[in-house]
Amino acid sequence: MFDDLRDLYQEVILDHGRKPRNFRRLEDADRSARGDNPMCGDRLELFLKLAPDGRIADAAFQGRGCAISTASASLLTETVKGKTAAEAHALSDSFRELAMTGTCPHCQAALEEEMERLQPLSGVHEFPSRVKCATLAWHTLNAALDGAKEASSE
Amino acid sequence: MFDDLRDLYQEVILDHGRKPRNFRRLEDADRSARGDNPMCGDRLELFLKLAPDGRIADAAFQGRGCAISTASASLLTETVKGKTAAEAHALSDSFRELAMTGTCPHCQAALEEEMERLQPLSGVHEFPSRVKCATLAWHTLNAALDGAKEASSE
Amino acid sequence: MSFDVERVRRDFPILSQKIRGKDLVFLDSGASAQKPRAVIDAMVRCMEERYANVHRGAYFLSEAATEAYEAARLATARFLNAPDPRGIVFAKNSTEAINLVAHSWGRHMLRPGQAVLFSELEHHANIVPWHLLKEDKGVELRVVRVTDSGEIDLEDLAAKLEDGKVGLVAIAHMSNVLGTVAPAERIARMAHAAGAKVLFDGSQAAVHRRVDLQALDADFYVFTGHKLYGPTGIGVLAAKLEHLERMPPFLGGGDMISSVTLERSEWAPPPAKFEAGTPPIVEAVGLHAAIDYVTAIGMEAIEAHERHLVDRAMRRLTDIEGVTLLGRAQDRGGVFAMATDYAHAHDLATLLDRAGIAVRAGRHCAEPLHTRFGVEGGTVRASFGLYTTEAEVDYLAEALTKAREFFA
Amino acid sequence: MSFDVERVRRDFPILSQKIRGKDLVFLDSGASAQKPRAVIDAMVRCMEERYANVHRGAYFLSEAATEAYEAARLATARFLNAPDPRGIVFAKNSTEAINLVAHSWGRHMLRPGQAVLFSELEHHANIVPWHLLKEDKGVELRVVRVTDSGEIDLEDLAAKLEDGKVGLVAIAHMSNVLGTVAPAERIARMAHAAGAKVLFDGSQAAVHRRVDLQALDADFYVFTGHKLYGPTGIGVLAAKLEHLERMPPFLGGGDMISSVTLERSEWAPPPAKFEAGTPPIVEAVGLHAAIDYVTAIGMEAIEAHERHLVDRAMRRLTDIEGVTLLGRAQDRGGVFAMATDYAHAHDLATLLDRAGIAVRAGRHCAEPLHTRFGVEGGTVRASFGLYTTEAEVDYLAEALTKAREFFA
Ligand SMILES: Cc1ncc(COP(=O)(O)O)c(C=O)c1O
Ligand SMILES: Cc1ncc(COP(=O)(O)O)c(C=O)c1O
Repeated sequence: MFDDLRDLYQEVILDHGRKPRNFRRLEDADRSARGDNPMCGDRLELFLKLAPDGRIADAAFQGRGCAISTASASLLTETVKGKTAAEAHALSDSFRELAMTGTCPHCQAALEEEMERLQPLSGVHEFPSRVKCATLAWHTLNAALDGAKEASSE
Repeated sequence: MFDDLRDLYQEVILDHGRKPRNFRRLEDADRSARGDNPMCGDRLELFLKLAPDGRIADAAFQGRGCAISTASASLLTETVKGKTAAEAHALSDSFRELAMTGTCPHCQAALEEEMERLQPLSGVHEFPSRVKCATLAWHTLNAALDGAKEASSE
Repeated sequence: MSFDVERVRRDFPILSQKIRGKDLVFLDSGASAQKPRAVIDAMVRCMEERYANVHRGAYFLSEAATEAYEAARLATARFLNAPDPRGIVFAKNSTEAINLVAHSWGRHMLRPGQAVLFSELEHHANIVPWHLLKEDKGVELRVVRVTDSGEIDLEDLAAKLEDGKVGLVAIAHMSNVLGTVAPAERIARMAHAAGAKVLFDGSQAAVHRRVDLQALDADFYVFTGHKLYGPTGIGVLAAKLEHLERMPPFLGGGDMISSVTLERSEWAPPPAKFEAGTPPIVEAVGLHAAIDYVTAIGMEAIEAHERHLVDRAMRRLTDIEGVTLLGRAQDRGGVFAMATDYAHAHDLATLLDRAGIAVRAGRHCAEPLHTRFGVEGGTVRASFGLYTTEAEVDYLAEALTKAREFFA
Repeated sequence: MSFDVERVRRDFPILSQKIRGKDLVFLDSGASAQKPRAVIDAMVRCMEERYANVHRGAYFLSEAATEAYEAARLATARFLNAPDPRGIVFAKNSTEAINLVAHSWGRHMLRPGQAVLFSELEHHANIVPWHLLKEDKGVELRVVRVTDSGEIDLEDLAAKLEDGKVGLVAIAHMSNVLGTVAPAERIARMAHAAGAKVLFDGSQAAVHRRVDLQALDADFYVFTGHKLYGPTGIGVLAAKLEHLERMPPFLGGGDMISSVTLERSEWAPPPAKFEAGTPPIVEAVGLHAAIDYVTAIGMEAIEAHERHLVDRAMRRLTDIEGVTLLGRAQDRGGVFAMATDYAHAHDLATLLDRAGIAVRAGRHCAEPLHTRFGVEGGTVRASFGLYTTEAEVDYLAEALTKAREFFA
């Protein structure tokens, strides 16, 4: 009945959806932002700890959402660690292109490995109403990096 | 080009439209009411003078309107003279049926002569948007008889 | 007349569509219903043969359009058994109709110290306008509780009416989440006895039951065209004429005035006073066709068909592992909101979509109700229309069972 | 591309109708335009193949409908060369769009002591909302004079802006009675220089000319679907995003909030904030098709065609005995209001109807303008669309001549 959905709900997504990594508050976060998708009620809060050189030393999140938004946030916290703000922004842009189109031909070679890890989320591009689930955490990342307090993936 | 319109604009209508009878204020009117057709901007004021026995001793009107509403008001002032309030109401009901349907099979025999005079206005029933032009004065007559101050043929 | 659902389905062109290669199983009629050919055709005919702006036009097409528009008003009045067609105002949807009441009646007829009362199960359309009114005018808002089985708590209602300060009771005639049908006549009597007016949000109810405004004695009743198998862009406010006569206008513009100078305006009598600007002409014609369509089938036949579906759904959807139904009201219609222990509503809806099943996921514009039932994350909602079949209900049950395996 | 009016006419099914045995000569497009097959078909296709409620639906039909609805917004933004599609709000008509600005912006952004300025030639839709605002909030209203030739008196405008108290200038981009096209860029510059915002009522203008919101630098611009060969039930408010962001919502309900509790609501960002309830989905699809239709023909080609018609009408209608044209603005579109010395407007319209000619009689929702020109009894108005032909203009002129004989 649902076999062709294995493209969207790959095992890694279901796994991160069920057991999100870095799912906690960072009490000593340097940056944080709340993300809100009013259309489906997903909400999350993202926390970033910065190293003295400005790189992201730690990332974590809390909130509620569907498997896709949770997995996306979980993978985000894993892939942004060690990145500069500029690199994180670039990764965010690349991811959003991936989610919307299924590929990212212009993506920076430097981010190849990270994009590989995010690849399982690319199936979402066939589901327009779900793209926002996948990108919510990344909008929130941008907001946190820019010092804004709220993001919306509407 | 307009030949078939002679049904609606019979000579008597054009004549009463151009030269309305009893087109004046009755300064000593016992009853008066204003009629308003906001949809086309027609407005008139109807005046009644009552005899000691309650019959309509005199009727007159003022205002502006199209040929149909003017002719209808003009014919009204001529036909209601000498009527009791009840007769005038009955005439008004009959006229409105005539204007809406083109005939008045149930009309009182007693009013036959008056209905005959009003017959030229029966063509209006084929023009739904113009029926209100023809009935405005009669709505106003009812209002005046009932002691109301305003009528609307909307 | 016996109700033949297969014949009814043939009236709806969209139902023969394949979705991603699967038969469409459309279970989102509560959000918006599909349109029968009769409605589509009526709109097309209006635009191809009888279209012009209404009112003021002294020519054939405008007269024809005006007649069609006013005929829709008469048909709507008959459909609701409204006491007077002049109490029927066409708005753009239910939401605008309720806002009209809040703005015009609420701002001008409620006295300081009075309260507006609604319930926990209301759609946002029957909550947010009162929030806006409160901000603007400072009226008090009171919220009637909903019982665990999903019914309006009438004891709580009685208690909250007791001090006589409630000016308006605004309640959903049928819940768009729980399916609960409110005991409207009783609520209206309670409200009136306490000196309050009553508004029913009939957006859901009017689709599934015969509504009798005279029996209800409702002061205000609203519904929306697109849920009644009619077009988008049209909604109905049915009000007692005495209220409309006293209410100031809401929107200002053409057709709602009797005279305008540069300094001031005078209002036309209702319903014109509340229909500023060019009305939804083609939509009124479509709504009329929709009313004729359901009336020809018969609201009783529709209700009976849906009752079968509801009974079957109550049997089939209640024993699926991991699926919890919200609400179990005695008197209910074909709307089922479900929470599962195995998937987020959104993921489940996507899954069902792949099986051809259209359901809605989220909080269905009833966030407080989801909070009340502890399902902030949302539910999946299946809602039935007159074209829904027992086989579709069974297929949904089967899919919910298989979905559990998928996410396991 | 050369403009072939005969080919264009074949796109409009209604134009081949006979009216009382005569060819239809539809000269009431200013009240509402006829619909091309492309618009009708797009609406039918939406209802037969791709219909569901928009937003929140995680299934195929709802995604398709949402995409179509949002595509209409993008198309509208492109059509107006708006700076940002999020500044495009779908309302039910122009009237609602202006009321939205009056309610939400007017009530909350105008400071005490500020004034709203409009002109003598406005449609009631751009007068009555300001009357209502004045009643509610006590703002001052200022009215700019119209010259005898029917143009906005710019000296008077300058004088009335001078004290810097005007908060909003609200002007018809094109008059629905005189045909006058206002010098909108200049007015916008004058308004801005005086510290005022500017709203253009583009209900007529957007149909006949290319509108460039970025060039105009308009704060608010409204138009209405049904005059642009699109459906009834949809209108457009195009606003600068910065205004929409600061404005409180107008109607409350579903889809315009980001969260609702029983006590309070939080608003969604624009445009959602201003689109409470189920929007005009099918109508948006129809409007999109209408925009595509006129864009494919080309607004410049349409304007050029109509300029020919206007020139011919100016020649043919000005030398008929007993007929007086209202207004002779330099820059004008195809709208001609006429008073005669031989018949009341209503009688004349009925007469013309018998010749197959559809014109409007009355004051065209512009009572103050009729008072200004001393024609309280109303005028007969002929208004052109892209399907209007020179032969129709000639036929009208001939009918007006013969009408004089009829009433003589
Ligand atoms: C100049 C002008 N403004 C506003 C309107 C109102 O448009 P609508 O009736 O669609 O709201 C019209 C048309 O009636 C108009 O011509
Ligand atoms: C109970 C209820 N009230 C109000 C509404 C709002 O209807 P609309 O969106 O047509 O204004 C709905 C549907 O969305 C509803 O189910």
